[in-house]
Amino acid sequence: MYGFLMRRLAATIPVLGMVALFVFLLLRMTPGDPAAVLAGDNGTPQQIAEIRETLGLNKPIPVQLGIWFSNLLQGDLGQSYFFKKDVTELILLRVEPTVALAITTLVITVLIAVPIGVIAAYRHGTWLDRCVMGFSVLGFSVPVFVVGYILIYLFAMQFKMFPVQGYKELADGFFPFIHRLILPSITLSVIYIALIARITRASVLEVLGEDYIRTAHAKGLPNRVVLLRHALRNAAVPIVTVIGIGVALLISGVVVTESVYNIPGLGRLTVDAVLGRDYPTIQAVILVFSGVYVLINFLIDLTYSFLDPRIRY
Amino acid sequence: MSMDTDTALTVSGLTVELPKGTDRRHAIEEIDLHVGRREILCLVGESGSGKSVTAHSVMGLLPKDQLTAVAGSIRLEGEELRHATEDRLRDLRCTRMSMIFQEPMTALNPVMSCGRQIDEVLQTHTSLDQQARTAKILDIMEQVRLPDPRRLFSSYPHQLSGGQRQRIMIAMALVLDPVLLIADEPTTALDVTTQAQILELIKDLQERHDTGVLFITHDFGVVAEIADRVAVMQWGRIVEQGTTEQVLKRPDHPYTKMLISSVPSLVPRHRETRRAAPVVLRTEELAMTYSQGGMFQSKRSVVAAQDVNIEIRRGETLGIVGESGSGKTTVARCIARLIDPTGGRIYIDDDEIARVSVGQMRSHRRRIQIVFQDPYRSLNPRRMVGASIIEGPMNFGQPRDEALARARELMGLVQLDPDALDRYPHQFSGGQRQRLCIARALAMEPELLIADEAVSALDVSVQAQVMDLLDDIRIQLDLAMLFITHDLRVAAQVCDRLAVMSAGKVVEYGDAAEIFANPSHEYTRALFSVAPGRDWTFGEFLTD
Amino acid sequence: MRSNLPIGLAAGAALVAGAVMSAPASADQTLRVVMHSDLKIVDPIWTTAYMSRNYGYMVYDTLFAMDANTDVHPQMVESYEVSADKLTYTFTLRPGLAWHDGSPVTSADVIPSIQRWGSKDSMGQKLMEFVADMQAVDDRTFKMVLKEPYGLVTMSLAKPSSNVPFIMPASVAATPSSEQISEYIGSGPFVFDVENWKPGDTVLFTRNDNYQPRSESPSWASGGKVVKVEAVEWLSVKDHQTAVNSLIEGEIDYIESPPNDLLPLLEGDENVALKVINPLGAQFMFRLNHLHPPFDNVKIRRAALASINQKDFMQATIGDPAYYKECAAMFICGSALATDAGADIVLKSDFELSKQLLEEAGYDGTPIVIMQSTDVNVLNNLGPVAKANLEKGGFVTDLQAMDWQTLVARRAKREHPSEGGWNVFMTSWTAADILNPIMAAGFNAGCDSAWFGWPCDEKMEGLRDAFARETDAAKQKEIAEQIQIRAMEVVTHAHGGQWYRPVAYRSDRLDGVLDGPVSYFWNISKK
Amino acid sequence: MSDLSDLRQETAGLVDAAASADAAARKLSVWRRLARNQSVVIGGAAMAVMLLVAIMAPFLGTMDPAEINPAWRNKVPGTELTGTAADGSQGWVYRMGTDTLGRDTYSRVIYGTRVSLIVGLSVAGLSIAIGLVVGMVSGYVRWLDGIIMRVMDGLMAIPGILLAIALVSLSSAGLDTVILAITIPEMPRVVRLVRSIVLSIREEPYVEAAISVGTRLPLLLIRHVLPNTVAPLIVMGTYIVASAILVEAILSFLGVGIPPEIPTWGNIMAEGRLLFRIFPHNILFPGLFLAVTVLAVNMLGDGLRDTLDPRLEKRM
Repeated sequence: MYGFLMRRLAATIPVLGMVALFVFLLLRMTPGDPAAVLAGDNGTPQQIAEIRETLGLNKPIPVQLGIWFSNLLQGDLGQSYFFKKDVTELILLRVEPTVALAITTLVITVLIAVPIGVIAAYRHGTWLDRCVMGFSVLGFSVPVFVVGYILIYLFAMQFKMFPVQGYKELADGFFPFIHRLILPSITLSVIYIALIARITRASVLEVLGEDYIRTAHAKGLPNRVVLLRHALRNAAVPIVTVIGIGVALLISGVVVTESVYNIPGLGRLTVDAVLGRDYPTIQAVILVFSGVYVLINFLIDLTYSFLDPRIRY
Repeated sequence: MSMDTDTALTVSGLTVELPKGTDRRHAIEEIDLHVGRREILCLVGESGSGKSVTAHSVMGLLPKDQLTAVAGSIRLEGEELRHATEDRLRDLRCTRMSMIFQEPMTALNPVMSCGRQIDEVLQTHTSLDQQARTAKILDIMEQVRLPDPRRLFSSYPHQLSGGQRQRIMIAMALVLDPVLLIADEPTTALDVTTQAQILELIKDLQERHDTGVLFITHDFGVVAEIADRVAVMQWGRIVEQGTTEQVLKRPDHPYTKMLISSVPSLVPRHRETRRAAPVVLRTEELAMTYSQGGMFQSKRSVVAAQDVNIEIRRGETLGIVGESGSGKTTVARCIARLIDPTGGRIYIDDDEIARVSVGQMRSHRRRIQIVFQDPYRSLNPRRMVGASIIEGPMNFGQPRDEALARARELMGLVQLDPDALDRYPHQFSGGQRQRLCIARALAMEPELLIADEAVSALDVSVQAQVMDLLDDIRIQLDLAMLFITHDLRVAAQVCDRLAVMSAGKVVEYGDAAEIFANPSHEYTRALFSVAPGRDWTFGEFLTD
Repeated sequence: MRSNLPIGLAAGAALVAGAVMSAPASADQTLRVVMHSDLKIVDPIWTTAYMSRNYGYMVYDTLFAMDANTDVHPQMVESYEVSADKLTYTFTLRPGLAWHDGSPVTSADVIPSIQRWGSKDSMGQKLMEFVADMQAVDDRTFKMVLKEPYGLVTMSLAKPSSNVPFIMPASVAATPSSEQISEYIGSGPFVFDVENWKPGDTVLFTRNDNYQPRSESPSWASGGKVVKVEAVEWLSVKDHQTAVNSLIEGEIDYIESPPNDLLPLLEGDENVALKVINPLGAQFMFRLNHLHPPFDNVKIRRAALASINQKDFMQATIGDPAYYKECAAMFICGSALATDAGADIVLKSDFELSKQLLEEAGYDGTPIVIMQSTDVNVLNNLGPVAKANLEKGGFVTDLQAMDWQTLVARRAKREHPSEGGWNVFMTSWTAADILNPIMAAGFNAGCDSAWFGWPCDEKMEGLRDAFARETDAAKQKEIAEQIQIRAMEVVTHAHGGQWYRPVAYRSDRLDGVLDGPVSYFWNISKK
Repeated sequence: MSDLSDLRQETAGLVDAAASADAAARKLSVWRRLARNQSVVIGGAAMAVMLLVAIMAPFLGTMDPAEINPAWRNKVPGTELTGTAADGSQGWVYRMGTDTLGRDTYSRVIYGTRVSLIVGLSVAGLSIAIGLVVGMVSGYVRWLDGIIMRVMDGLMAIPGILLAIALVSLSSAGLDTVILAITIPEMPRVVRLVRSIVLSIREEPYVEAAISVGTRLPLLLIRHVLPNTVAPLIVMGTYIVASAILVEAILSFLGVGIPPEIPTWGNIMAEGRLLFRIFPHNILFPGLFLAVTVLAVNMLGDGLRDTLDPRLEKRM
């Protein structure tokens, strides 16, 4: 097990290294110029040239790459061009909202999607099943920002149940924290619920055709027990896998949701950084996102062995 | 009909309807049978005969939307089950009637420990406390002769051997002393040694617990070992029913007769030996070690075969027999170069092919052809069978017309309609497909034909025909044949020489007749001693 | 599984109930403001970005300041004298000026601050060309000695918009102008709470209790800066719709720059006031690249001028005529230098004239690369309008959409349009930046040293120099008129119309919102 | 093989046997099964309508979707143009209103159908074409497999939207860039699917039989492996079409999508989002078209999956 852990962690290094290289080169080829952005709208050509010099953007790309990589190896992600702050610090400031949003979304999703998926599978072919699947297809069909606007209009402006925007740290108290997270989380979870409900349905449906389900029936177990203890448990591996794949989906959703609800999270940091060509920040954020993605999939691999005793590393 | 107290199950006039649009209206029709307590009734039939449907009807486990029992009655100790509520059926399951299945691996929940799976039965049907339940479970595990019950209690199915898993199933089925045990081909997936043990166990427990057993099988060897009475099914009907002695020795129905006489004999056929013919295939210290893992995984290696030295002469059949995992299929695949052996040499005539590159191998391909076990997966379902047969010759430059003409000839040779070349594989039965595979192999005009369990998946009547066909072809075309099988009866009928494999090694090698008569290796002897029905000679009927 | 459903519903209901019960935030003394963008660079000299300028007004103070009539008044300066030869200016600072850490503001701080600004800002650079020497007389008095008379000394020091000559502590002002400062102490009415700064999200300013405001009443940045709230919080809300909704729901107090199209939402709300605090507004600029064909030919530039018109630009971006004005004056209608001379051509499209000019110039159909920004609300629609009008005037165009930051980077490229350069782009200037031909970057025709587009015209440069040297206001106005005429002749750029954007705030809570080219947060009280 | 499947085969085999009398009947039966599947019929019909709209756009009473008219901006649906339209026609009715530049939303939505479908279909086509080749190579050429899969891991690890943003700003915004930007993150999923199919198919006895009759690798892949990927890829393709249309909308929302001059549902909505509360028609109409299309494509995909390969859902 320990050996496996080490090897898996080692395997993530080339992936991250490749991501790092790819992103670095991609950014250096983009036409934007952070110096022009930094100089401001009225900046003169002379000012821009001066800023390029200070940032080291005049150096040849391989040299820049070398500098960045050697700093990276020392754990230094660099300094934001804009905020004159370490990127690490910037990211840490933004972690809480995004993590909070992701977790509430995940909780909402699992609480809704798994039950309806199981019910749909159990009652498959009925109108209930069709409704559930209809909803899930609809969930795939509406862009996340439209969902956001409609929810804000209804629940924040008409019914006044939730604030329009903003984020409160957990340190400011749990209620204000969760109160501001509910709408964005629901917005974000719509597509996610659709995905997980479908996968749950499909996996449970497949498991329901397995021999051991027949054995469970042959043992005279009540349907509920068969469904939850035998079917869902065995269907868990693909469901968990899709939750992991969904993290990528979540990340793209976060970018938009954070904009619509004005949540100061990593998604917005990224868009701001990309639009402003804040190279160190973009590089770091994408590296972090990729790292998280790899890590989550790694954790999911680990949960496999808890969910399924056949899987051992 | 015996008294109710002695009868576990009575089925009368049971008819199960198939969904509309099928070519047959009923899956089973007017089934009458009864199983007494302390009695084992074997239900025998080929695939599609309806024996599984019968068993599932009794348990109330028929797929709801597809199959429905429309007539007749099912009585368990006199209680009518056909109209029983779902709740009542659930109460009866595992308490009064239990069922065990063919594949113990898939029939057990892989993510739940064995102990818990038995425990669920007690939790559902009894009000015993945890301690009493555990005691009861350990006791039944002891009874089914599981070693170290405490350890296995918390083990998961995949950590057990096939035999142990089936014992867990049996323990689960019998823990509450049901009056009826339905065993649906419980030993088919097991190796012959394990099979013998399980059969003995079922017999033993059934006697001790006064259980009636409905035992479903296609194997007359097993019938001979275990049955008190036998019912033979064909096309959804019971065609003959009687005591074992009666049915096996004095069958009435022609179908029964045909079935029984198709069972290959354990006594090798007399065959001419061809010691002078040239050697077609020779292996020297052939070895195959599978290694898993790559850059980021630890290496694990499994020795599948080692030190395999065999040779086959023209016109001769060499059989390799052994239980699953013995390495017999690995040897066949190495020789066909479907996998690259990790050691040793393979000579076809005098050309070494174990080491040649993929490109060079291609020119040798046509000399070695292989027929696989599963007739349903051996033909590309999307291509017409004609295209499959002429693919090889055309690869080697034969013009299409010529290849097609040859294919028609071959169809005749394998006793199929030459006009069927433009059909798709799903339009053929399993036996026909296997013939097609043989035709495809022969189209290449090989020197060596490998049959890798080529008749194992076939029903016994079809099996006999295909075996005959293979033998005819070997003689007609003077082929060398490598015949891989786990079935000693089959081996006895087709092989001139025999190699017995165990744990990757050839433990005994020589003339088939000699080995059957005087097995010298301990493993061979053990293997022979557990062959089901070894004390019976099938197909020699007594007439009254 | 089914049992989960009621629990979920119950939990949801509880949350909803809780949500309804929670009253709106209690009336506190923090002013919550959504600015037009987020604060990125905390050095208002290093960059011209407007957010950095706004930040400067919170934290720093200026020597002079402009009032609503564009007249210059002393701010940190108590009094100043000009010698008879107009070569020596002597300034005396007000008593009691102090940095946020308590130490006094002295002449030794002022001089390097002016120097740093002077090395960076275009108007500052012009001033510095005339300055021979600056020296401290005592802690509160310093002298500026000129080489020759210069008409814009106090005007420069009162420059209202980027870069504003903010006064910083000597140690901070010593930072080379190419590097950003890293200390945030000023002497202004607010203190930057650097500990609670969440870059890209919120910026917090607290009241500077030691600030001594002037006694005059405030007008623009001049007069007494009396802070009436405890703190000001700038929120960065990227989504305008969300910002407007937030204001209606009372979660925020003030939006600096609500998009004109959204104003109808706010107009209907009795608790929200819309106020045009900057009566001079802003001006669209249509900028041509003089380096490359076809706009290296003055006739073709004139043809472009004839094709466009102000009304179309403004109608497409602003919509409501209450918030825009057709105006021929390049130095802003309503300002001191406003004149219509020579600029009628931008008011109406004359496609026939344009085609005729193109004919004469032998325009070969080279496509005009128009850069269109897609993410700055007020600029988004300018590109398509320019394209439509230029095409009607006989041009072939190639409209290229990009985000604003790409545009900003690309406009700095001198390459040919086919190799990553450009022909035309449009932007907008706040009136306070273009009140005279020295501060307005567009008139610089100094070839390589000119602003993007690089016009090259000796006559224009001569006129601008004369303007700078002229100390008489009436004569200055005459020169400005000639500059405008010349600008239209050589087409340095065109003015696309004057427009206004109100600030929106909660009128039920806020009082004392000041006018100005910049949003000032002193004098506002919150109920 | 499970033995429950024996029972199933026992019955299903009978069902199948009846349905498939000969080769023609077998092919027919796929079509018939498709025709019997409600999702396929409804989804397919809706898709056909959308395709028709896209092709017929100029004849559906539209005007030039790029024609601006500042005097007639932000008009609600049904507003009648008084005076002469740009193309000289009189009495134009803005059926779906106008946007902030006075462009006719109806014409933009109708022409947007074209571009959105082009985006969806080309992304699906491209990612499947590339994914198929890479996936087959990866599944069959062992020594390349490790490298290819690591590269795919890397591509998958970069959040798709971020990659798209970066790629779109790499070169100037345009249809081709956006298509490429959406394709790259989609492709690894296709590669994985194809590879997993190849890995399971290469173990099939009929593939091994083809090897042993000397079929060369390219022919082997095309003849025996490729056909097995068709059904799963058709299904996956429909999902990619739907997701590409949505991603394009999100890219437009973030300001890096297809240039506003070329109308797509995504950028009509993205431009209209500011005025969502005052003039919802610019979100509503394209949103409706988008939802109907995505819904149709999804239904079609689900139906195809259920008919062609019911076990597929989990693999994707």
